[in-house]
Amino acid sequence: MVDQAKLREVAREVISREDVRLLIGYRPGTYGFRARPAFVESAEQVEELVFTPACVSNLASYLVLEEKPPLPRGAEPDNRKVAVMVKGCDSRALVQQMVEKAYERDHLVVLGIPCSGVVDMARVEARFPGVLSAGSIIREGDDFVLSFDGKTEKVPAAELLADKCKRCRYPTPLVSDIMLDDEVERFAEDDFSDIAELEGKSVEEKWAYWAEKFSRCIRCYSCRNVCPMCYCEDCILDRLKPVWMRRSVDISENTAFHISRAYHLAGRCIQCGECARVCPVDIPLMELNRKFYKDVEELYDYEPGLSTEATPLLSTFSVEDREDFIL
Amino acid sequence: MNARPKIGVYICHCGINIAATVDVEEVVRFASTLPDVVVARNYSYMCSDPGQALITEDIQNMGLNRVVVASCSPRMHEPTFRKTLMSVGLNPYFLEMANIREQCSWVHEDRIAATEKAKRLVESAVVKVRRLEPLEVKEVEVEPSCLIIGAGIAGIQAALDIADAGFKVYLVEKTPSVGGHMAQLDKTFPTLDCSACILTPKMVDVANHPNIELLTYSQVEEISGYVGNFDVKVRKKSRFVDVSKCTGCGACAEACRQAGRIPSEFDEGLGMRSCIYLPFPQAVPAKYTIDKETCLFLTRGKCGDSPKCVEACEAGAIDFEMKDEMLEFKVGTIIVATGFDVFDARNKPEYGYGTYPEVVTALEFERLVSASGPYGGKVVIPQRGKKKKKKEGEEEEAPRVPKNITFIQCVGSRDKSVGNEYCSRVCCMYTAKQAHLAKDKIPDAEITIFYMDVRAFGKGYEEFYDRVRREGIRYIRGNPSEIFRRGDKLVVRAEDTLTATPMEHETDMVVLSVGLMPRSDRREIIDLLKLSSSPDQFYLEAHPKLRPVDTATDGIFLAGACQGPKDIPDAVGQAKGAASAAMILMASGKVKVEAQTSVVDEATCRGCGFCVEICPYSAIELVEVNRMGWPVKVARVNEALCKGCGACAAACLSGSIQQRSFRDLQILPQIEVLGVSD
Amino acid sequence: MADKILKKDKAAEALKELSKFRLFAPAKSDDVVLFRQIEDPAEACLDYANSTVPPKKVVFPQTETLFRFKLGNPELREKNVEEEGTTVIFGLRPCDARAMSIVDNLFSWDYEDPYYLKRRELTTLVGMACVTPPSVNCFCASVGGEPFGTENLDLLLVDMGEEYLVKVLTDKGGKLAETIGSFMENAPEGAAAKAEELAGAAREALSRSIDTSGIEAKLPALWDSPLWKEVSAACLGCGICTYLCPTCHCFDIQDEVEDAEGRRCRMWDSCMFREYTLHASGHNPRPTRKERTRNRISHKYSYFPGKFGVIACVGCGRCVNLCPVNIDILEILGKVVEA
Amino acid sequence: MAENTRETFEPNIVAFLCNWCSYAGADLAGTSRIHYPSNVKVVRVMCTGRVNPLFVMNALQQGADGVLVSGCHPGDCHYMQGNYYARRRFTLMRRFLEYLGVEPARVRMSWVSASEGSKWKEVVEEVVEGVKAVGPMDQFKRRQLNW
Repeated sequence: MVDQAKLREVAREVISREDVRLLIGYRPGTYGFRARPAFVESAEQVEELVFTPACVSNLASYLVLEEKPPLPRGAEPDNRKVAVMVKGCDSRALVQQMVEKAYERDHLVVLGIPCSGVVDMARVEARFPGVLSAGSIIREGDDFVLSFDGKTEKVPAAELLADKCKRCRYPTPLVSDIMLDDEVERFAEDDFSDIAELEGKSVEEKWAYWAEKFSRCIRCYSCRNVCPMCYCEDCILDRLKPVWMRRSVDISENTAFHISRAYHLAGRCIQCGECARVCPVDIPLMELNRKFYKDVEELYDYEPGLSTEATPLLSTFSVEDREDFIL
Repeated sequence: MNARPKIGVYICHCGINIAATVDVEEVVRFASTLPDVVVARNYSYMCSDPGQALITEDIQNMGLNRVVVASCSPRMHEPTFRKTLMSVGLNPYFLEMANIREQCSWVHEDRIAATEKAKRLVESAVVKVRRLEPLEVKEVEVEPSCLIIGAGIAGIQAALDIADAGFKVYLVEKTPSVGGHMAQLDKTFPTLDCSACILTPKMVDVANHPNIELLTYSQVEEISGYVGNFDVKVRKKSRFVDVSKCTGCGACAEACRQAGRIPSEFDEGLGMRSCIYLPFPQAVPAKYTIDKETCLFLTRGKCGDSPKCVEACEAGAIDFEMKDEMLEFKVGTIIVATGFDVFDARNKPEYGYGTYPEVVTALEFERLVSASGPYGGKVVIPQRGKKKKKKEGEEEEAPRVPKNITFIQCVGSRDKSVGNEYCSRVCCMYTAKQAHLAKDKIPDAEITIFYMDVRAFGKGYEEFYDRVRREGIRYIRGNPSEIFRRGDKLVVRAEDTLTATPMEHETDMVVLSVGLMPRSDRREIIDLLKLSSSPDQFYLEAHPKLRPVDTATDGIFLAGACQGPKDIPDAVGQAKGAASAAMILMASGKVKVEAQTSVVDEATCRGCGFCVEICPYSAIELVEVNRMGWPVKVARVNEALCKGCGACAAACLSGSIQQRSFRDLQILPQIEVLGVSD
Repeated sequence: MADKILKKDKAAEALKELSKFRLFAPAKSDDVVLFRQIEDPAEACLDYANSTVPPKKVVFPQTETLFRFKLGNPELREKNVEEEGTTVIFGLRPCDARAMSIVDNLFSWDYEDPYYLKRRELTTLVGMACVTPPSVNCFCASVGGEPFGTENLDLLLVDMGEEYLVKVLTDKGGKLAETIGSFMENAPEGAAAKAEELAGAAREALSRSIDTSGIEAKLPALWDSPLWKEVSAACLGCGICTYLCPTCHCFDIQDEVEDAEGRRCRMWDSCMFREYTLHASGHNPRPTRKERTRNRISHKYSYFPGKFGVIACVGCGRCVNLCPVNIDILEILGKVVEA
Repeated sequence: MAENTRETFEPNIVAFLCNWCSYAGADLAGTSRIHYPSNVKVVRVMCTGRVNPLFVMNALQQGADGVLVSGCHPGDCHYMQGNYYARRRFTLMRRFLEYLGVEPARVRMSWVSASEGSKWKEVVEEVVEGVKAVGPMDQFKRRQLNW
């Protein structure tokens, strides 16, 4: 586990640099076991920084989420670097953002956090409901140790681990300037059996499954907004000219929304799982993204977010691409 | 542009072509109910002058600002109606066509269903035209030069015409000499002109013409750009002979250790050459070439103590260190004149070609009967595989002169079993000519021709065919099933279909009238120029009747047999046509470029570069712009390079790059209309 | 009418009877509880914390057609809400019922919204008292509500263990109670007292609170405060806090046209979306999430009380529970108080 | 609209055809008077590369029972690469829609050249038959302008 003192020390050094304007990390949340993003602009703020298995957010999203309202005449944009803490999965978002030319590598100071897994907060809160006061979660071997209200509980990690971590291929950041801990060896494999299982159902069963999920959608767009790869200036979902899908919230438009969202992430989703995590009505969005991920890997031997030198999947082709369904 | 759309819908009967299947009146009634449709009319032929006048009058009198024509395919008359709009000052891109003929009335039988479909297609056109925008047709300069690929008779003729008109020509030929297949022929039908006599002067002309840069033994490697501005890369293959020094004396070929051992391509392998060679005596340029596939020095690094050719060459022209040379130049137009291959008779094994030396192909027969050929113009049974050059003192075995010669037509033509459905157009006549020549050389020979039909359609052809028949040549209607040996004779088994008599015909020699095939290396050109092929695998013209020398790509034209089998007059005629088409562009000096190009909304582009990566024409680049004080990268389109495919538009996640006339805003309403089930 | 008792084993039958109306009740969809129209009592899940999406969607649907039209035809076909018929929302939490009375202010202010008001009129609200707080972030008592609150409810059910105590609060509630009268019995003596006891305990169990006095007046003065940047820094700009808020009521009007026919509809909108205030000119008076967050809080705790005398927040805790990045309205209010 | 039974069901299919090959091939079917079912309605685009896979979603949503995208054979694209891009996009989209429960028979793709008028007929027949076999699209079709 990351040494919290070292983390703060590194953060202090980084934010003290003249060429760094902002450091994005984590701090404890407002209640219970939660942790939340922290935006550090001065050395005084580093004391609140933490990294624990409760640090679920993918902070890479904030690199592309920043709004740029019109600058007053004569004002110069602050082009100094942004420092960001990333876990293995999050780091792939940085790579993919760079593949898509969101910024140059030297715009960033990357604080890499080799990660042995974060919790699924819903599982934690279901297991320990009603905890208001600040609780802590640390990893000890194969267990999570939770301390709250003067008590300490040990829970086997597998019971609280986020699903994405149970199949994490890249626990150690693929890009980093300062690695905050020793490299974590790959501890899980991903065979996409969850997707294969769904694929094996009949079309009727599949539609029944998805119709149920999509009908719950309230189109809050949290899945889109939290996604580190969704950062168009003007999303087609918001456009009125033309209307790609209507604002109506019904099974047809909701389905169209989910098809569009998932398709736009084909060959781009880096499996941080944020969309599924934030969905208030528990739509298993990663099962959509992972279908594309699985097909893209099988058909084109392509995994996004691994190399900044990669060509975007759908901006390229091979003459040999499979076409067995084409008449 | 922002004026409220006032749409006129014009529905064509096309005589009964549309009206017989589609209830035109009903479509008019329906169209007139659609939003923004001010007028809907029908007329027997919208494309006729009075039909077009209906449109122009309505535009002028009713203030229409959008027009839908429901008629034939836009591929047919879109240009016509665009001009109609333009003639009264309306932007030509305010037109949308509904294809209710080719894709409706001609393919459906049920009147009700066809009418319903026509209504939907019209509605789809209406919703699209409502959202169309005026486009500006821009012009680019045309480089006054032409690349011609292939220097057979078609390429030569096109080159001479263009060069004579004062434009620069780059004539690229793959082999060491110009001339192509025509140079191999002895006489030409029906006039019996000596092929070399009429061709050679033109060959010399292309070599000497001040406007022609002749690049023999060269290959086009890369072509990029667009009409008027093609960038060409040509590989000038090394001849290992310095052409500026070579006098063409031939001493080197005489001296070559392999002299007389290498089959001559020009003589169809019946004659032999050296590794260093001139393809044929009249070759242009008259410069020797070392064949690096067979040259001992080049393949093994050793040729005796030293290469004999080097010793023999007084001019010191041979240079084994010579490298391929890359040339780069710009042209405005391109003519493809790559010609044909002949059918490989081994693909009809029942005729025994390759097994029996007495079975020859027609092209081999041309070489036999040619005075410059390997047998000095004697019609004999060639001695295949035997070295012509005998050792001193050894007795020459004289080649056998056939007394009975049989020709078989349509070998590899009109034959589905070998995948060639088409007629090769030249075989009937060259067979008649060859029969005549054989009779001329061996007056007492018995000559028989097996045929399916005789097609003597050209000027003077029927007369020639008649003349040959009267010379005592026997025509038997029947397609032989096999050829086999019996003693020292060959037996042709066939059925005389006119008398329904099975027969076995004994003969000394068989000549197979092989057909013309698309070149085996046609893929190279297809990949270079993105040409399409027709089902017979010859290159596809833009329109079989009205644009026979054009290709789908502006500025690229076809000449000669690469487009389909042709005899010499047709090839020359088409070459002149292609030359003229190219010269129109070069003479006007300007050409209109695609108006339906892509355009970027820089306010929403996020600069991801997907479109840049995807554009096959490198027409898009990322540039830095100032967005409300912030420097951001956005895509920008070079409209002269953009060909309007729209691949970028489908790749853009935010819809920030759009193809004009095919914007999402214009296509989505079409989908909405067409998607609705009736 | 006197208090009644509905035995839990009779609840299904009572629901069955109520399902002759348009009956909405909490139901589980996977692990998510939502108010759904119920036909089979087995679908209902009365033993729940709170629904993820508040029942406001029954009277203020996320998407609703106002009228249909044909291009070029002046005649409109208006939606007749009356046709929807009697509607029952069964088992909603007192805070969510109270939220509707807050939203009523808006829809009956300078313009009486016929769609919303008609639906409210047709709807009977059957509450379910919060014997234990549905979430750790409940703070209804700080904003004028309580776990056993009866405001705006027609009936209130109190889970007494084996049975529900049914308090009849209005005539409308009384009429509804009559339709299921045969499944109920009179409440025994002492039931009301026991319920009072439970109510007191429930109030005690609320773990979070905020002193709201003075916030309304203070907020306008904090317009330029740096606290807005600080509290909004992590905001993703999604619609969770507003869409799941029982008092948020912003909507957008869209025409959906197909061919020559179309409908005008009203659909939820969120002030947390960039497009919400985006002008056609491209100008956006609330250009960043900072301004939007400030507006959300100010609207609930200052503008709305300024206009209608009531805070537009019922302390249900949904925005805190479900915010993906733990933006906590109580923390923000605390900073406002401190500032 | 009368309730469709499997027997009387006439599917509505929206096709996106590239101008240079498939649209020309469909025109050739016309000039050759090759008859085929009238269920397919064509949107002409310059290249299959222009066809956004989300168009498929839109068409199905709007009520089309099937969608066909047809372009030049590999290697023959007038714009060199458009059909290759389209092939990737539609391969993925088709598999994805199947994963959601949309029968793959509803999402088809073909290569039809300018000279393949008769192939166009065969493609249309095959697509229509395929969609007939799976019946009307009802998964996420827009319930048109319902209240």
